[in-house]
Amino acid sequence: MRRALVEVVGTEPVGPYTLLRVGRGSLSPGMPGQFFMLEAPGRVLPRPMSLCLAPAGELAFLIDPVGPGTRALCALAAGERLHVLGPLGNGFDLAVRRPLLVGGGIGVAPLPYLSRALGRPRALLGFRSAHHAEAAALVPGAEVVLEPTYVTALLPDDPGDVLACGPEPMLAALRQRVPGAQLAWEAPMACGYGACYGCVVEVDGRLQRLCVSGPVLRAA
Amino acid sequence: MRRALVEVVGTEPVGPYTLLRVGRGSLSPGMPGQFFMLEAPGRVLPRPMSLCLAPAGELAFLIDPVGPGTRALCALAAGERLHVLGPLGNGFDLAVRRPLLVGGGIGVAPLPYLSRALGRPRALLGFRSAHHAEAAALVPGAEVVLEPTYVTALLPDDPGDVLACGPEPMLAALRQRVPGAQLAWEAPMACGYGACYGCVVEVDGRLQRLCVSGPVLRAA
Amino acid sequence: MTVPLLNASGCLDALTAPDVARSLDAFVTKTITPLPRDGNPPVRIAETRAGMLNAIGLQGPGVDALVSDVLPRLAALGLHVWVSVGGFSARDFAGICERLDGRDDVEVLELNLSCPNVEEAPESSAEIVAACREATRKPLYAKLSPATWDIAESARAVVAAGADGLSLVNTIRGLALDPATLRPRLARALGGYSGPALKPIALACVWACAAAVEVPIVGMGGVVTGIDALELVAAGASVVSLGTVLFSDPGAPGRIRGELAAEAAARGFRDPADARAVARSNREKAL
Amino acid sequence: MTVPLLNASGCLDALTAPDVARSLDAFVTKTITPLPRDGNPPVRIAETRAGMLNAIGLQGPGVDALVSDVLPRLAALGLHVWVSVGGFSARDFAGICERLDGRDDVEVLELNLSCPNVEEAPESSAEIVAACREATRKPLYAKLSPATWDIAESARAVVAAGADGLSLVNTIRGLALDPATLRPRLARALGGYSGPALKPIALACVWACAAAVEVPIVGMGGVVTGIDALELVAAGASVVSLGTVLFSDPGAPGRIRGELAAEAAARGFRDPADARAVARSNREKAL
Ligand SMILES: Cc1cc2nc3c(=O)[nH]c(=O)nc-3n(C[C@H](O)[C@H](O)[C@H](O)COP(=O)(O)OP(=O)(O)OC[C@H]3O[C@@H](n4cnc5c(N)ncnc54)[C@H](O)[C@@H]3O)c2cc1C
Ligand SMILES: Cc1cc2nc3c(=O)[nH]c(=O)nc-3n(C[C@H](O)[C@H](O)[C@H](O)COP(=O)(O)OP(=O)(O)OC[C@H]3O[C@@H](n4cnc5c(N)ncnc54)[C@H](O)[C@@H]3O)c2cc1C
Ligand SMILES: Cc1cc2nc3c(=O)[nH]c(=O)nc-3n(C[C@H](O)[C@H](O)[C@H](O)COP(=O)(O)O)c2cc1C
Ligand SMILES: Cc1cc2nc3c(=O)[nH]c(=O)nc-3n(C[C@H](O)[C@H](O)[C@H](O)COP(=O)(O)O)c2cc1C
Ligand code: FES
Ligand code: FES
Repeated sequence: MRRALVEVVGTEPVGPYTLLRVGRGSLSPGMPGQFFMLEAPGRVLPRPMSLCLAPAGELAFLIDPVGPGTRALCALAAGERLHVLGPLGNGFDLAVRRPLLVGGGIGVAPLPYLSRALGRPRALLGFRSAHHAEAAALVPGAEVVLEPTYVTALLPDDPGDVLACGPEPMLAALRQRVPGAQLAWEAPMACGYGACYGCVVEVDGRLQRLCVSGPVLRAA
Repeated sequence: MRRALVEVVGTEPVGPYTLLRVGRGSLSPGMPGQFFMLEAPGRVLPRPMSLCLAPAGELAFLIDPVGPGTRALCALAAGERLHVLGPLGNGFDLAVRRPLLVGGGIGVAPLPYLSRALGRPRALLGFRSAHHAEAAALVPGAEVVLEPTYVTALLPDDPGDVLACGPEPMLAALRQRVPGAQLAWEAPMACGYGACYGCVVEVDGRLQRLCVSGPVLRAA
Repeated sequence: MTVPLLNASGCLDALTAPDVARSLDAFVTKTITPLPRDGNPPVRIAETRAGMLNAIGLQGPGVDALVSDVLPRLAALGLHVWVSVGGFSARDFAGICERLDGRDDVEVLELNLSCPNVEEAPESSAEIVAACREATRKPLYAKLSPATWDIAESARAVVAAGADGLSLVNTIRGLALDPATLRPRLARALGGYSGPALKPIALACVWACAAAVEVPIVGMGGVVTGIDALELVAAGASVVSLGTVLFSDPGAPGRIRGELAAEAAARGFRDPADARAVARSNREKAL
Repeated sequence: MTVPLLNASGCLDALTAPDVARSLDAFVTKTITPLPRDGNPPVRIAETRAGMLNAIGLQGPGVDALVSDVLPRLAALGLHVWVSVGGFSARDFAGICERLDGRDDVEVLELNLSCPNVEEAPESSAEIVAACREATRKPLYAKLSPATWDIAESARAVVAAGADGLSLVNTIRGLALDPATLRPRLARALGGYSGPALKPIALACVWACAAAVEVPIVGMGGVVTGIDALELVAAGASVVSLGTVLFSDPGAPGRIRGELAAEAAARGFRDPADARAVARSNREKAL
């Protein structure tokens, strides 16, 4: 875990999302599924963001502008600077034999980097609209479904090693159907490094800090 | 008293000060010595500023960047917008026969507009440095002294009708020497229109609201 | 039925800003004391990052001048008038209430039990309310401080003593130092903290009191927008007061009334006041 | 002699962030309770305009695991350890103090008399301090809530009961609603309000207590920069704790230590601690 003041290289719209590219500074990109805490201009707390892509010398984040913090991040302009802390948490276990990536909505964010690390495996992505689905272009060869169809409908009977990120109902469904699946969860986070106990989720019947035990957890 | 959302026309450095020019909108420039409450970006309370100049269709304020509010105002760029309330308070009484303007430091601010209203009378201005004294160029024909000389040293024995604005020690000295002088005072203000009782000063032995009774008061 | 908007006591003078006062549903006077008061020496106000401090110290003309001079002028402006009542003993409070009891030009008496800038009365809030209840049949609103461990308990006590409503909240004590000199920015050092920073505290107080007592609540603390006002209603307020926001925007009453209606409509309420139902159902869920 | 920097209790886990803990002059544990606690259900945190709310609810392993597991690991990290002690009765508090009394790996016991997120002990703060004073000879710091009308009075009471120092302040209760749904953002609705918005309140509490009692004060509440820390010292604190700022900047201890030294020097102090003299002379002027 390191913290650096990095410079915005640029932002690009990707459907309704924004790809925020920052200089890497002294930061390591870490493992797919790990995340960074990004200083959100004008806000008290930083915001957790999965690494989406790691271009040479850069870190790139795909951000859904859902509230004040994410909107401030999407509004950053090239040349502005922000503090970034990371990489944090436990990413995906890449020692898998038959990887299948599954993503829903902004849950696509960690998959581009993951796909590259795993040699571009099969990927199933679900989106709310064609506009949102523009983000699928970041994941090589992704198959896309739009609501009202859910991505779980595409899931083969023997899905192999599922690595997934998406909205809670999607992850809950996958947890039922695919024991052993690696699921990247979300929770509101204040610190991202175990300091605040704000991000707890129930794991094995106990409230555990997602930023320490996750964000990637195994479906039991 | 009116409040309008006006657009910044431009800013110009004047020595260490900034001349902030805004579109006039529906606002009247009022009388010399009256003031406006200017929204200071990012701050909770607006800041009181004397009208410095009233170019056609504009209002112009001379601002000394002494703290967070004035610095935010000086940092405004053309095209940005801010709320302005005014004109407020009681300005100078212009029914004077032998006007003599006296100003010190940023107290020069209301004098350019006053000078024009009175037909460019004699003006004595004191400043801390030659850099600060660049603001004297805004007052036609002003005579300038620099510290350690004080402007009161230039005061003729029979000064006539003194109209002054400047730091408290200067106003206190003038109050002693020139009974009947019109002095524009300052006090921290939250509202500028009599609502908060924050801006009281002692007038005739009682605490009175400067924004209602002043800012221009007669030396007794 | 909708959400009336008032000014917070001490945050508007109807005589210097009659149009602003008229844009409210009722005008609340600055807290009046038995005798005239000069208040505290200046400097009396200081801005902080998300709020402000004040130590005005109840400057005012005293109840005699209120009755002889101020109330007639307020009536002439056509305002509905609430008088904020202050003092330094239960007798002070009750004396003012008695004095105003018979007057048609006063609708409600708000008891300022919580000014952080003057010495406290020796009696408890409930004792003061009880004394005032004896002195008048006018509606009595008890204005409480957020600086208490269990505000619901205070609310129960003043309601039991006869308060018809609550005004929540007054400012809480704060200090600001000049960063250059490290000296207090206010002459009296401590002042009352108001503005946006107070909003979460005010919401918590309204929420806790609305669960504890059945009387109407005037909510205030950091309201700047219509959403802020709607949140106070959703926490349990029936009336919303505007304080610090009036200093930066004397047009706030009209603006916030419009925003409140629009934001309520956007959330499917016929009337902003209907958001109070949300308060009740939320409380049941959270408790 | 200079100004030691600690973490505020509950705002750092030395076991997940040992380097951050080592950058402090001492490490304060999260408040420990007699038995293990899961704390409150999520959502437990929410940001506000100039602060945040938390309703963690004292999640922790209980005193047995603290002693058997946590303290040895903290000692292995080479940390000076303060243990924050909690409970639901004076007996709870005193039991933990007794348990830790003989241990060399604990330097100070901070009594959390002011957690806004759990039920209160039936005894008064002074009674709890007195019970703990019986149970241990270790230095006892009483951590007080700003949610009280007269914190100087509380300070006098806990010092009279045997507290060696004060920790000021804990969070104050707040509520945040989701602007879209008007539902509370925290599962338990109310939470403790911390961060920059708390700073003026914390400064006022430190100021008032420093005038009332002679014991050292650990100041905290909204510190983000070295100037904030210096202001707490100028209000009367001897030690400064960092809470919410650690969430956005785990490098805050080093940064703030540097800023504190530079800002103190810029104001002509040989040592940041010398700013306490300003506190005393300011108080004399203001009173
Ligand atoms: C490990 C991790 C990785 C993440 N990666 C990404 C990413 O790559 N791209 C991205 O756009 N977002 C990501 N998020 C979610 C992102 O952090 C939140 O959307 C953001 O913090 C919201 O901040 P805000 O101020 O914009 O909105 P807020 O006002 O904080 O919240 C707006 C809405 O979002 C909900 N919300 C807030 N935080 C979260 C959260 N953490 N999880 C679920 N709902 C939340 C709120 O309840 C509210 O309805 C990630 C979250 C975690 C925990
Ligand atoms: C009627 C009136 C007219 C004014 N006209 C002008 C003008 O034309 N140009 C201009 O630059 N300034 C003017 N001022 C002063 C200006 O309003 C203050 O400098 C400003 O409010 C300071 O805000 P800040 O946030 O920058 O600094 P703050 O942090 O508020 O204060 C910085 C320093 O200035 C002191 N200070 C703050 N407010 C005042 C005040 N009102 N009077 C004296 N000292 C103060 C503080 O004690 C502190 O030392 C006027 C003030 C009044 C009352
Ligand atoms: C300058 C000022 C003066 C105040 N005077 C009084 C007063 O006389 N009586 C009173 O009950 N409250 C007084 N208050 C408190 C307000 O009525 C209100 O309770 C508080 O400011 C919170 O609301 P706000 O955050 O919207 O300002 C005053 C507040 C301010 C800022
Ligand atoms: C997430 C969180 C958890 C906290 N937990 C505790 C705790 O367990 N015990 C305690 O005494 N204070 C606790 N506090 C209060 C802090 O120690 C501190 O008093 C308060 O946050 C004010 O400081 P700050 O504004 O710098 O955060 C907690 C604060 C936060 C934000
Ligand atoms: S985000 Fe703070 S402990 Fe996980
Ligand atoms: S500035 Fe508010 S009364 Fe004068």
